[in-house]
Parts: sequence; structure tokens; C-alpha cells
Amino acid sequence: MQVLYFAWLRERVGAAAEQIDPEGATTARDLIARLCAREARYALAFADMAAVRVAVDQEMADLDTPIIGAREVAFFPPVTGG
Amino acid sequence: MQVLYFAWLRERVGAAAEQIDPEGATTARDLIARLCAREARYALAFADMAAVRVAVDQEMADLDTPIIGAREVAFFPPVTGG
Amino acid sequence: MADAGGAKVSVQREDFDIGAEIDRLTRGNRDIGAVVSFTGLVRERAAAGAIAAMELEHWPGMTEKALAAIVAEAEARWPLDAVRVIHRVGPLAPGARIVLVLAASRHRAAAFEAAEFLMDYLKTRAPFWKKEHGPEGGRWVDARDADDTAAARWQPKG
Amino acid sequence: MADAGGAKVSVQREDFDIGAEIDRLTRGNRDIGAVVSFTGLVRERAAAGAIAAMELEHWPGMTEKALAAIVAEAEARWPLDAVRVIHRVGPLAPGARIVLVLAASRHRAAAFEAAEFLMDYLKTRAPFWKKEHGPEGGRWVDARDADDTAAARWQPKG
Repeated sequence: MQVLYFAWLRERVGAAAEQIDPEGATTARDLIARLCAREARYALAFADMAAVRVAVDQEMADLDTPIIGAREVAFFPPVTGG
Repeated sequence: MQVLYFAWLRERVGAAAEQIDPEGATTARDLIARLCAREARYALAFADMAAVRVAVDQEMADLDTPIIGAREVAFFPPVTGG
Repeated sequence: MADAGGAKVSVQREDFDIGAEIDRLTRGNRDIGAVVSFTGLVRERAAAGAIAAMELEHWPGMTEKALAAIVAEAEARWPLDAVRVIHRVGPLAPGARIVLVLAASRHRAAAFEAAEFLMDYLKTRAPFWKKEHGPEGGRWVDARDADDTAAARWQPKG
Repeated sequence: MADAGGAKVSVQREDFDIGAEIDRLTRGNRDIGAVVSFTGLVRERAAAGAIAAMELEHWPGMTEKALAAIVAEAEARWPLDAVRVIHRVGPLAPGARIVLVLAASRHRAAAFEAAEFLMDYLKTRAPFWKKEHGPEGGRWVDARDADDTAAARWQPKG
């Protein structure tokens, strides 16, 4: 599964995109929990879950949206364009 | 007293500006009544009083505003700029 | 609160350059975060059919005074960094620009509201009159109730 | 309902020319009576002090899709003759233009409302992130509650 990170999530994870084995994670929240358990950089990046937004296969989603079968999951902070 | 007319009031009166002796008229409404009694072109111009707006000495006014001592009275239809 | 210089209000026969006016308004003021422009154009299809030309009559002297009063009112109501109003007079062809209103502020809410207010008050308080010329001759444009309604929303309630 | 041609949405590093964009949008359509533009600029004074530069990050591909969806929603809600959205990305200096939104319609109410809607939705739904660079280093801009409030007013009540 392709996982994307933007803005300070990208900086803290240290990557804009990664191929990640979801290891059976069923939701975005579940995937984050597995990543945080795996490496400290994820625990740092996802320390404030209230500031984390999710898109699954380029559709805006929430942390409890199912990700089984998804090709791409993106994590990013609230948007600040305009 | 200087009297100004704009838009279709100007066209119907046949003048943009006139020096008029107010003959003791105390309000704009009173002045109009005297003009209408004087010549048919005024009666035509002021036939629809609901569509007549007034300014006295370049301040927006209404038909019953006193005009005694005024230097200038202007008559015009509702504005349509912009 | 003041703009960098130049007139805030112009009544003129000549066309205007929207981009150049915005540049002039914002140049040198890096506190401005938002600029809203409104441009009014002569529509070819009027209430009474296609028009060949429009004539804008105004009251020289009084027009500028009325526009300046409307600008002052907007500046009193919103935290504006700059304001600009240009209104053309004389003959105008379909598609021609009639009016430009610009409002610049730190944030967009004030700029949007001030620009709408300026247009609503200009439409109902500035002494301009439009005459449309079509195949059946000239016709003075009627005032729209919708414009009075729009202007009334800025009055204190109650 | 369609504009005369050309993209409705652009995400680009280059600056844009507001006057030229308005001309392109209105050319050949003499039913347009009102054009509203919103231009967003980089403010020098940010929440954390003076900034030397701003960096605009976005999500290529998804950004254009999000903006196109916002434009389609505006076109469904208001009788628009033309719409245009340009958003810059990459490094931007204080005073630089960031975003342009244009809405053209027969009358001004639709043009004003659509432009405000486009900005409110763009601010809360399009994947852009601003990073300010100042004397104390880089700082990601926080989302503003006021933007969520502004966007919420376009949702159905109740």
C-alpha cells in the first residue's frame, strides 16, 4: 500500500511517500497504531491525532474509514491554502 | 433659485438647469405644484411623484423638506448606476 | 488605514485597467492579505431586448461627493487597508466596463463585505442614471427593488 | 454556463495577471454584468512575527481534483457564466499573489456569493499547506477556526 505524508507529517515521518505493508490493518487509525509501534518517527508524527486528516484512494475520509484493499492512504494536517 | 433636472425629468422639462423664482414656495412639493400650474411640460415631468427624488443644496432630501433660502434644488428619478 | 496615495474615487469617461488599479492599491503595503474587486459590465440583453449602446448620465460634483461619503462609511465599518471606486460616464457599448470597486484588507471577510457594501450603496445612493439605446429608441433604466433590498441589509436592525 | 474556453483550475508556480484573466473570462460573453475577483497575498506580518518567505506545499493531482469539485459545486449553486481558480505553489515572497478566484454572472449577488463560497471551500478543502520562514526558522501555519466557521455557513441548516 502506498502511504503519503504532507507538511509537518511528511517532515516528522521523514518521507513524502512509502510502500507499507498494512499487516492486516483494517482502518487508518489501525494503520497508524501499527506504524507507531514500529518506529519512533511515526509515534512523533502522529502524537496529536486531532491534527491528522486522512484520504483513502484520494477521497477525504476519517480515521475509522476502512482501508482494506485501498491502493493509497494519505495523512496530512488541516489544510491552510488560499 | 437654481433648479436642476436629471435623466427623464431633464428630458421632459426640456432643461438641465433653470433659474426659477420660487414665488414663496416653502417645500420641494410646493415648488413642484407651482411649476406644474405654470407650464404643461412640468405637469408632464412631475406626473408620477412617486418616481421623483429631491436634493436641496446637494443634500438628499424629501418632497417636504423646506427650501426657503436654498440656493439649489435638484429633481431626479431613482438612481440606476453601478 | 489610508491607501498609498492617489484618488479613492474617480468619475471618468475613460476605461480603466483592473490589474493596474489593484497593483497601485496594494503596492508597498505588505499587511494586505486580501483584495476583492467588483467589475460591472454593460449587458447586451436588457429587460427590453438587445441594446446597441448605453448612456451614463451623472451629476458632476455631487457624484464624487456621494461616492466619497460611501467610501468613508465603508472605512468606518471595516478595517480596510485601501479602497478604490471608479465609475464611467458617457456612452458605453455592450461588454464595456462601467464600474470598478476594490477593497483591500488583512483578511478576506472584511474585503468581501466592504466591496458588497460599496456596490449596494453606490447602486442606491450615487447620482447616476442609465439610458439604454435599442432598436426601438432610448429607454431609461428602471431602479430595481432588489437593489433597495440589498442596500437595506446594511442598516441597523430593529 | 461554460466559459469561453481554457482551464477553470490551475495550480502553478508562476504568477498570474488578474486583468488578463478577467479579460479572458468575459471576452465574447455580453450577458455577463458582474465579475468578482478575490486575490490572496502573502502578508509580511504573520502570527509569529515578520516572515521572509512562505512555502506553499500541495498534493499534485489531488489538488486539481479538489479545486474542480469546488468549482462544480459553485456552478451548481449559482447561475455563473464563468469561473476561474488559480493557486500558486512553491516559494513566495511577502507581497506575492497566492490565489485568484473569479466569478462572473449576470447580476452581482451571484458573483459575490460564488466567489466567497469558492474561497471558503478552497481554504478548508483543497490540499495546500503553508510554511512560513522567519528569523526563527520555519513554521507550519495553523488552520484557522474562522475558516471552518466561514465554510460552515454554506451547509444546509438543521
